[in-house]
Amino acid sequence: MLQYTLKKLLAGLPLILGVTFISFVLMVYFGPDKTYELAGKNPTEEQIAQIRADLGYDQPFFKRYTNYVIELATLNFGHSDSTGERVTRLLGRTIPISLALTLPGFVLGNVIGILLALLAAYYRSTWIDKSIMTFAVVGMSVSFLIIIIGFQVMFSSAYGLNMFPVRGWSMDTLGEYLYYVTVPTLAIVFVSLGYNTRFYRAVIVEELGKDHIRTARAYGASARSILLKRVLKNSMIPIITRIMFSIPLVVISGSLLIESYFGIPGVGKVTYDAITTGDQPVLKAVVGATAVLFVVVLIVTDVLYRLFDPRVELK
Amino acid sequence: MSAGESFWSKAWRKFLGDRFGLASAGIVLGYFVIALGVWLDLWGQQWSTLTSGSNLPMSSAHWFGTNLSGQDIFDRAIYSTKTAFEIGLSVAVLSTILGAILGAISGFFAGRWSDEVILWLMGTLDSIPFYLFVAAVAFALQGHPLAMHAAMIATFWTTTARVVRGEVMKLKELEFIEAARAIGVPQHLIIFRHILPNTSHLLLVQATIVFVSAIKSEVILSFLGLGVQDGVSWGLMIAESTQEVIVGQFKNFFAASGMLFVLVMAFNLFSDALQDALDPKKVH
Amino acid sequence: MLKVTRLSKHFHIGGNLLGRGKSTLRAVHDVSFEVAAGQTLGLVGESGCGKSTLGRAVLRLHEPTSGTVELDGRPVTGIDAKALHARRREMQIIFQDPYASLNPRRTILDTLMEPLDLHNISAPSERRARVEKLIEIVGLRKQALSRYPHEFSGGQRQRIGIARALTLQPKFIVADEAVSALDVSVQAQVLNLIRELQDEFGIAFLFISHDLAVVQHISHQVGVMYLGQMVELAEAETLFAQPRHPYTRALMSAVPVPDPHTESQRIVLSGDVPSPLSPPSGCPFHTRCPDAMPRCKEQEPDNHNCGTPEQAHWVRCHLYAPEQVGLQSSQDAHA
Amino acid sequence: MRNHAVTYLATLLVALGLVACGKGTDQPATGSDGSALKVYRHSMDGAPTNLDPVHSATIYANFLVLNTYDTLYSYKYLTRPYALKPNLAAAMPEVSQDGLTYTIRIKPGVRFVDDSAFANGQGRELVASDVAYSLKRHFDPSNRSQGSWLWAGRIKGLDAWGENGADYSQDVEGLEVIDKHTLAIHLTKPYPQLTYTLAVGFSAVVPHEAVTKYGRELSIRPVGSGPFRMAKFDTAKAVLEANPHFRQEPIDLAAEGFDPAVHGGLGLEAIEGRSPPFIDRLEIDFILETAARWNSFTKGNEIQFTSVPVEQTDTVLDSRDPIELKPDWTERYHSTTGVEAGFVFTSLNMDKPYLGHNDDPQQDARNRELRCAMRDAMDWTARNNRFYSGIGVVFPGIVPPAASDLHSKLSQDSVSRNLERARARLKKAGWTQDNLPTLEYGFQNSVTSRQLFEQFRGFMADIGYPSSKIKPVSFATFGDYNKAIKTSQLDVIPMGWGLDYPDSENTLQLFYGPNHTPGSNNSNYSNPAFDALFEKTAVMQPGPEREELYLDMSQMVVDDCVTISGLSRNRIYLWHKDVIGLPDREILGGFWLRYVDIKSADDQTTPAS
Amino acid sequence: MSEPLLKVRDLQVEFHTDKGVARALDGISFDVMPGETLGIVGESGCGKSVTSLAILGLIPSPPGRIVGGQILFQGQDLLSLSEREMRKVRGRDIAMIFQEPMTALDPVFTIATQMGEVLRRHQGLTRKQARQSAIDWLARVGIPSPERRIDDYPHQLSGGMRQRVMIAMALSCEPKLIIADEPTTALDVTIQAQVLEQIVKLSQDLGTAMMLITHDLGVVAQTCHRACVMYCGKLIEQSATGPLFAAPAHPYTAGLLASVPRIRTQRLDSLPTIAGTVPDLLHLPRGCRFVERCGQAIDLCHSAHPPLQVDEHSGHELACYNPVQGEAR
Repeated sequence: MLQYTLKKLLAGLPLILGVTFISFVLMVYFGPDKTYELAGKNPTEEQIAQIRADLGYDQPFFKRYTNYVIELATLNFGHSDSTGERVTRLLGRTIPISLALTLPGFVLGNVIGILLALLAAYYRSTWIDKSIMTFAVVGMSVSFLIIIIGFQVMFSSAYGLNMFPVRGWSMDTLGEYLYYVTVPTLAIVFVSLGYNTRFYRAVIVEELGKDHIRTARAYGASARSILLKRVLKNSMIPIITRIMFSIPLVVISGSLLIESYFGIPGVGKVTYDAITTGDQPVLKAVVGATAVLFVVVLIVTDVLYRLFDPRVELK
Repeated sequence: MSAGESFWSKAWRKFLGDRFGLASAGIVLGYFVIALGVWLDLWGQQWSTLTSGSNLPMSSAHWFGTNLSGQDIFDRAIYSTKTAFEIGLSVAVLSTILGAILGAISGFFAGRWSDEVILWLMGTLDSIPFYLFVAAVAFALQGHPLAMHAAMIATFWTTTARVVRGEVMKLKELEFIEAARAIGVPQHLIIFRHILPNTSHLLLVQATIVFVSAIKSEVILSFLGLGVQDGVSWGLMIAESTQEVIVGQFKNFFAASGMLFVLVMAFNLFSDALQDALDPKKVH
Repeated sequence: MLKVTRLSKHFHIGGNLLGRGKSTLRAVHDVSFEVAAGQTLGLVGESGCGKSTLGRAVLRLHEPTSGTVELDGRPVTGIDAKALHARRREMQIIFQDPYASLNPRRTILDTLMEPLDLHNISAPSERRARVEKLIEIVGLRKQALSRYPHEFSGGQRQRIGIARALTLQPKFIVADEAVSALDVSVQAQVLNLIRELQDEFGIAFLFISHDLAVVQHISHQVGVMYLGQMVELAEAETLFAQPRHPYTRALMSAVPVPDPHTESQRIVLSGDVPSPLSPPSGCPFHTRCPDAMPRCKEQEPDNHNCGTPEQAHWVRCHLYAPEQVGLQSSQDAHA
Repeated sequence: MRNHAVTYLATLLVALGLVACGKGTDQPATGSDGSALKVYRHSMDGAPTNLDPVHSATIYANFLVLNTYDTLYSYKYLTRPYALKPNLAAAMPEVSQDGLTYTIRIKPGVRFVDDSAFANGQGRELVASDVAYSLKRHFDPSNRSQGSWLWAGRIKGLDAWGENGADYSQDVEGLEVIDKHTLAIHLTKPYPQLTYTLAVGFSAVVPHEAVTKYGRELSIRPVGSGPFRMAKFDTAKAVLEANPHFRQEPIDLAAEGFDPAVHGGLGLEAIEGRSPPFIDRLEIDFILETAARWNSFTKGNEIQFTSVPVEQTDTVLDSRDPIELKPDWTERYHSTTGVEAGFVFTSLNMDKPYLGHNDDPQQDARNRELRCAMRDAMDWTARNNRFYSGIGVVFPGIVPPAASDLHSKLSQDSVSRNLERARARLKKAGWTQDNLPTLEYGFQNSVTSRQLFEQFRGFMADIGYPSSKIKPVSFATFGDYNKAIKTSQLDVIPMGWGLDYPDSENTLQLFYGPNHTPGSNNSNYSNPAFDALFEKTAVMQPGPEREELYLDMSQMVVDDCVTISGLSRNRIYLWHKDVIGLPDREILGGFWLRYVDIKSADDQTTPAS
Repeated sequence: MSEPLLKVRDLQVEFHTDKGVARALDGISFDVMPGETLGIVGESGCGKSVTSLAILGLIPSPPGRIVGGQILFQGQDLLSLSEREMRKVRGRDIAMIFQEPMTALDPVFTIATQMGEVLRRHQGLTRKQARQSAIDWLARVGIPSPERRIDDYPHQLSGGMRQRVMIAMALSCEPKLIIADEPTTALDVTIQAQVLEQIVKLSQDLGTAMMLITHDLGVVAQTCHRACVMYCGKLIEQSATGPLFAAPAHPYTAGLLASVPRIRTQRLDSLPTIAGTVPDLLHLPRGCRFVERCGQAIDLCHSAHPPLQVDEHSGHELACYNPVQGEAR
């Protein structure tokens, strides 16, 4: 197992290098120039040169990329150019927030999606199926942005139910956490449910058509055991794939909009700020972390495949 | 058995039998005509003009009223249709072409170095969170009007390529490909004449999906300030309206989100109908 | 006309970038045979025995690992891509799956014209006439040309597949399970068609099938394959009358006969075909062979001719090794 | 199957419902002694990034820096126009006759907050050398100070100290520590604005122990001697707690400028004679979206302060001139308005030969006509109504009202729309739709700046400037926008300027030739006459004589149509009735927060839950 | 003679397709006697598999639907049972063996799980008992070292082994009827021989009746007591195997039998064939469905489909107006 993991990690190196390289070229090398933001109101040429040197802008491309790889290998990204906070501390502070923010919606969105998909697939072509799928298409057609704005007005403003906070974040107590996480969670669930339901329905319908399902029915298995035991376990590969590969994106991309709109200090917001202010140390760390996370996801996914499908071998 | 009924005519016949599909195609077409009109300078040209009154109610002169700056909301919404189609079409077409070609090459040479390189590229692009990537491209191209398009093409092609790759790997094992090799058809012709046309139904469906993703992403990117550079779009209108809805001014919000929703919904239904009509399992 | 000498095709499975951890699959191993013009060599064997790979290796659709193929006295192996392209005219293939062997997005005309266009055969204006004639030869009407494959039944598609193989007027055709997917009534039609065409055009056929009866019906010579090796090769009549290899005998006895009164002496083989990835040592058949001897486990048998020098009957079995022949004949007496 | 799925779904919905009911934040926080903590929840429309005084360039940063650190001088709470008062300093500085030496005495016994940076975890006394140290930090190149320009070339030996390796053990001639509580600043030339600079966040006093301990992370953990200490800080929120050791300085309301006619009814009398800080905790939410800020404020149980969004002006106001709130709003909330100490203006880049200075006198004249025509096309009224609630103060020239009333002596002509004159100017100078130059209008991407652009382009369209010839160039970051400005790439440059101190010099320097880009003279205006006057006034003490010269300089900029100026934004602030204070973010930002109090729990109505 | 175990009467099944309604089964009637092996032969699309699925109520719906007829199993009409009651019949009373051993077993569960589930459900065994029983059955179908193999997943077994597992599973609840749908078609000929032998032997040992559905006349000839021949959703000839193969009365049966290539001592110049192709179920000819391909059709054949009745000459149940006379071959 250890050997396998090491092998996989090694195999993940090209991916990490690819992600970091492309990101480096785009975000760092061609990315925003922070010099003039740091320069103050009335800078001199010398000061500007000094800042550029401090930020490392004056070094040649290859040197900068090499430095990046070294930073990645040593997990030492230095300090944020904007806030001066140590980057590792920054990530350590913000990633848990993003996880706590997106996880409930992510889990619920998938679980409810699977349940609805099971219902729809089992009652294929009936009104149950049709209403679920209509709901799914509507869900898919509403922009995330509209949902967020709408939910905020509905749940959090004096014009609506006014039950939840407009914005903000706290995880000090469970009550506070639930208070702050509910509206974002509802938005995440709503926006992902349509896509999830459709995807899972397609998977399950396909699975229901398999020969071995017919065999199971021919030997008297009940609909429940077929759906919840056989179909579900057999559908695990696409389900795992979908879930696992969306994790890195959910943590960073998915929470970006929610975090900026609800004023939640998570990693998505930090990253977005880093992009829009050219905070390269943070960017480099986030991109590196994402790439590593992807490789980890690849490995975990493999292991999960093995867990659910005996035909898969870990090589 | 009607003589000479091709895959496409058969799909067309099936599509004509799909009421939802037809209705949605009609709506999409309607939008397209609106967009075309903007292109041809027939309407929607006053989107930026400052009229006399700000925040006017709906009237015959301003069908959706005016916004705070005194611009005609209807004209802005109409003009945004063009913006949406420009983005949707260019991203859908180019990312599909790119995805088809690279996916086909990758699938055809599965396991060889060219496949490895393309897979690596796909994996890499997929591993960079979408909004970060778009933001990064937008910055790298420094405010270039097509930065967003380029970024979306660069990210959306991978899905198409994966679909095509899978299909090509299946197709290339089929005997008609071997037959083509047996009669001496050169490799590039096998890929582009024999294999790719057989993925065209997938490409078409994929293109519609990308179209929808593109216009939906535009909204969010414009909201984040990474989207449309000059001109107006539903995303920009919604971004503007976030500050207006709190005072109960919903004209801008409803005009933009309503038009966006109807188009996306119609396109989704259209895409579904297309998928059904083109499903080879049902056509064969 | 076709001469195949010591042909092998090995696949390399798995392994990492550095080539470590690879395993070799010997799909075809050391196979030699000849087919004369207008003659058919039938190739039988169970799935995975390498018969299809052999057919494709002969056509160089799979690049052979070693060995040579000569057609009409000129080599097919060891020539460059350009030369091979030219020689493709002379050798063609008919496939098993009538649903997969025609490009669903192209009309029959497109499919049949393509080889002519590609090899620039006859004036473009005459090509259509040529294709029309061809489609009639295989028993379809020329209206069929404007249609798409999905509008035809399996048997009709197989006829189209045959027409495609014939467009280039090849000297040699590999028919890979050409009738296996067809219903019995249609199968007979197609088999008859192939025989007619062979008589008319003098084409050499390599006819691959798992069905002994079909092979017997169409072949002049028959080869039996097991785990990538040709275990027996003889004139069809000889082989069916006097099967020598224990595997051939078992195979023949296993075929169900549509006659309830035939009480055949079944030789039911035990066990499964071993994986070609890890074939048994010695004779690959020894694990299932009713006549296995101790040496079969250790020593790979050679080809032995049990027929006459003119009418060879090759058997790859220790039973027919010169030192065993005495024993062998006594066994025959018992049978 | 069906039943089960329904059960599962029902369970999930119930779970969601529980989540919905599970909020538990309504109980007021309590202190260790069980009494209710006094918490004030402030809001801001932007977030500070860096709290190290050498980087405290933004108003947002100053909100936190001025409340966690101390400066030598500060502004009086209620006196307007702004007037300085001693803060850390025991008195106003003693200035030598030649204006070159400032002697400053520091209050004894002032302590830094307790922090593990100090030897025994207890804050030590703040002394004169700390002030010198803090100013030196600006000239240490490794700190990349954003405020050093305030003192660059002004204090003897300080620039050289930085250039020679910034060795903190070396003394600087200009920063003479006379004794523990006395500092003398020796200038190279008179600098009448020096005292002002000792009130800005840049001059906040930092203990070297904290710098040693936290290094660059000083930016997120301020260690100062201010009324509050930092408890929590991220991109969304800062939480400050009262500094228990803050020096006792009872409030003398009269000295702070209390005027019952103006400030009555706000409850400020309650703080008379007490020593700040009065609240236990200060929470500041950084809410960039006006909609969210407004929702949060009107909910009642979240933030207690907001500025009124432009979109809400009509909801809140009964009349714009004078500014009067609707009765139901005055009933619910306290309010005030504040004219910013700064202004917005749109500069034209004089570096561009097709728009600005040109060696060919004829072209130079044509360009001037073009610029003046553009200025004439600007509809300040429409702009004010659309973006500034119609309550912004439009003024001619480049000196905002907060700095001086100079503008009242200038003609309103330059801020009055005159389309006919504009068209005539273009015609006279031979500008046609075809030969008008294509101008790049830059802005940092945001909804508002885009709308500003569209309006600007609309104004220009009214004088026949083709819309296709005014191109938006948006920048996603302030840094990139600034870079484009500082490298002179743009033609039309919309800008805002916040005064560092209420002195006209602070905006006049924006047009001083030697300050051309990358300096602060973004329009790259170069006029020898202006420059000569600027150099002359720079060393003059305030007075009518200097004011006269300032007027001449302003007139020059107006006459040359260098910039389309100007408007000082006027914001309406609302705050909950239980908050005692008078908000002011216009200068420096946040200096008033130490005076905020909350009515004690007994006289408070329970907030709606 | 005892009562038939299974009586199928006038069974009709329709499939709804894009192009119209296809009548996959059009009034099929036949009996299966206890302990008997009945063969059902026909070419692809003739409806033989639909018949087997209809008996167990497994027709995929939509698009398929049983529109008429009765399926009497031990006197009870299976079509009238509820889904819950039908589940008890499946596997316990009637078990099925499918064609594709590669896909008919669930790839993600072990043999033990899959067999155990059936045994526990129908036999009420405990987990442990079920496992032991499964091992016993695996041994009986000739799987070497069953106590090891039982924990294998299907993909770890060869095709032949998987089909044996399928057989073991079918037999394990000792059903009264086994429906084997092309059980050996996907197997190699040497394996086919093994498996076929096993099925026949075990079903005889247990006295289980069997419906063997196949397109392979050879298989029928060697294993079945009686055989039904189907063509385009109709049953056209039925008889004991011996007479049927010796003297097929329906021209289709005769043609089919003749066109099967068989190992002969002398190679024929050409095989006898049946002209034309099987008609599309959506475009069936009026009258007898075989009429367009039949060499000896008379006028009557074009107007009505002949009823299935006992033919005087051959003694077969036959649906033909102009049967083949005399001895075939």
